[in-house]
Amino acid sequence: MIIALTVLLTVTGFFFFFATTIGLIRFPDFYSRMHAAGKGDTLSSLLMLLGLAIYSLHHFSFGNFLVSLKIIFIMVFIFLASPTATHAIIDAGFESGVKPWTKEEERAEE
Amino acid sequence: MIWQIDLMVLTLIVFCAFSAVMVKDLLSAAIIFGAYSFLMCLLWTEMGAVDVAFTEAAVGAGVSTIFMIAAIFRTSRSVKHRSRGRRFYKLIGFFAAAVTGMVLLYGQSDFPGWADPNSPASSHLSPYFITHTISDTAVPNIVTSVLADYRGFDTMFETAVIFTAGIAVIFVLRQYRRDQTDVAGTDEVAYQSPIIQTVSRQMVPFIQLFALYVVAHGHHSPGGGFQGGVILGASFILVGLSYDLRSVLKKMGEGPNIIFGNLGVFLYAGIGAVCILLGANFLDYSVLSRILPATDSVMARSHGILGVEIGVAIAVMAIMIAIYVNISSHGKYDKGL
Amino acid sequence: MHFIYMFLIMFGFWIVLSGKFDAFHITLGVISCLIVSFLSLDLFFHETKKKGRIAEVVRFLSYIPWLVKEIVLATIHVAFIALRPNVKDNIDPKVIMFKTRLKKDLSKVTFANSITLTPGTITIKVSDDEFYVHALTKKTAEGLPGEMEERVGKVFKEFGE
Amino acid sequence: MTTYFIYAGVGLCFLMFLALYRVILGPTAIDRLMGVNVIGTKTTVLLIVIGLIYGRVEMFVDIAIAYALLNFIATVGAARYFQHRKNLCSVGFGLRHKEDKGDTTE
Repeated sequence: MIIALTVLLTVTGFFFFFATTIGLIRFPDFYSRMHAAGKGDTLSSLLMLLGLAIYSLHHFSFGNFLVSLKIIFIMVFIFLASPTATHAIIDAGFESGVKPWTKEEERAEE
Repeated sequence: MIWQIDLMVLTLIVFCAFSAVMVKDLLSAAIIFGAYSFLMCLLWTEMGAVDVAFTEAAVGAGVSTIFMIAAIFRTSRSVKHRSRGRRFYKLIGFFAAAVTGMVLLYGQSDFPGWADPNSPASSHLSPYFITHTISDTAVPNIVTSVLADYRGFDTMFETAVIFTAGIAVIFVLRQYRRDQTDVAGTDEVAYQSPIIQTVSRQMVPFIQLFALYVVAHGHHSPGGGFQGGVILGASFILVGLSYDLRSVLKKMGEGPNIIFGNLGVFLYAGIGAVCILLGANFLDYSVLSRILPATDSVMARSHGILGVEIGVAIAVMAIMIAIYVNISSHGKYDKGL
Repeated sequence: MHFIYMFLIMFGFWIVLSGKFDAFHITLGVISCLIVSFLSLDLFFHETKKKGRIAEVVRFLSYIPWLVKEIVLATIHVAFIALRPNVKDNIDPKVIMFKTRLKKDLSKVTFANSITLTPGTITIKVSDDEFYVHALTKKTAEGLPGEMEERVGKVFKEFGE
Repeated sequence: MTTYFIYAGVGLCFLMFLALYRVILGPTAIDRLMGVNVIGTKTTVLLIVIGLIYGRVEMFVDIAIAYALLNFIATVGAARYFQHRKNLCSVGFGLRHKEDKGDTTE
């Protein structure tokens, strides 16, 4: 049961990691890449860490329970820090004047 | 060792190292070097060298990246590009590097294999450490007991080296002006983002407590004085990054900071000196059981290690803050990164 | 009073980290928590505030499930766009600006980070009450500020009541 | 289960290769920063995966925490640079761009 849950969560997380990393490569400009990087990372690392936290409860003991709690602390931290880091990077890009890619410009170039 | 992951990470590291050297923009090089440190930490972890990995994570990935960025911020971002007349020197440099590399590779063949059980290190020294650590010092983490007890003299001078580095940075960069106090500079612009300020404000206490945990539990888990001190310094650096330099200096002014740096080294050497006063060798903590209440000589060594680790942590923290403040403000203590 | 709160929070965190309950380690923990509370009290409790903090935390926790649902949708949204054959046809990014009614820093931060985590939008900049948001498609751009601002406002009791 | 985790670790490394594409080829410094941040989160997960493979998670989880904390600090530090130096100085490899304009401010 626990193993099934772990596999399910990690595989889902891995799939999202994969999809958003593909997005990181394929998206046309800095801002839209940031969408892939910021959102994908948050959910997928949360899912994978949750799966691993559940797995470490596999052989239940107090020590393992604390390990799970620590992993959950990392999750809380990533939940707070990841959107903030995303914001910091995209703000830096905005401040330094990266032009956002828009459909209109694309058409104008054609 | 897991060879699949080992291979992948090693390839990644080589890619990172090459691109960090190749790229012309220094800021990009610093950022890529951050990725290099991340991966290096992963490699150490995967080889089982947990304490080294911890140091790499704390120093390489976090603080040194910021130091480099601060240095680039205060100097220049691009390499001076000279197109002509350099080819000859480059050729010489390449030749020298190639020869050195070849000599190193040749010398490497005399080393024992990775984790070779018959090598001198693992047939004489390591078994002693592994079998005697618990009975000698009651410290489960062998790395800590080796660092702070068996080779305590070595670590003391490592701390002194870091201290010297901090003093050197202060000597070279610090500019004193007559009309200026410690907390000067009114034109400081804080980070223009309430989001980053609020989030890092909430995080700083947890980072500090985690750092103290790392120092206090160096006996049982990876970590210790160096790592804890760096993380503690990094928490102050985060305050400086998300607010401004003044809020760092309000918490840890220039004077107290230098005093703390001295105090750390003094604590380390002082514990050693107390051992001499009690009639034993320098840094032989077991004799401390005479002045510490309710401890036998084994526990005295354990507590001695803890005291030394605290000294290292204080010194490293103070030096990290001093280096950051001096580099990022050009030694003027007015405007940070 | 704040000092005691902070000490208790820090000590709880220490217990989770440490996992050792002998007198020696507990003493170390108490000393460490005192040091941290002394160092960073002004950072942790920035806005001197009256009561109602606990109720606020409870309301914030009840806000999280909705946020998690939004995060899942957001990731599926991004993943869907990234994996489809032609990326540039599916997106139409633009930067929009709107004014928020939220006043407090904390609620603005929650709102901004929620925007970052929900489908197709990222907060670029927050200055006073102006939010600059990068939206991946036209549809997501139209949804702002909308429902989320209401919810965040409810959590932090922004709109009177 | 160990085999499964090894495959998960290898998969994460493979994803790091994809992110490394962004880190190495840029095109701007800030794209690289984004790539490094992505690699950082993957590494945090991978550290715990390695811990589970070795069966000693309680040791590795501390490193993972330190890692997550310092990844955030480094990202904020690098992003802070652009608050004052506003040009991105778009340069690629020395191999591809023969002439670099360089930083002109200050």
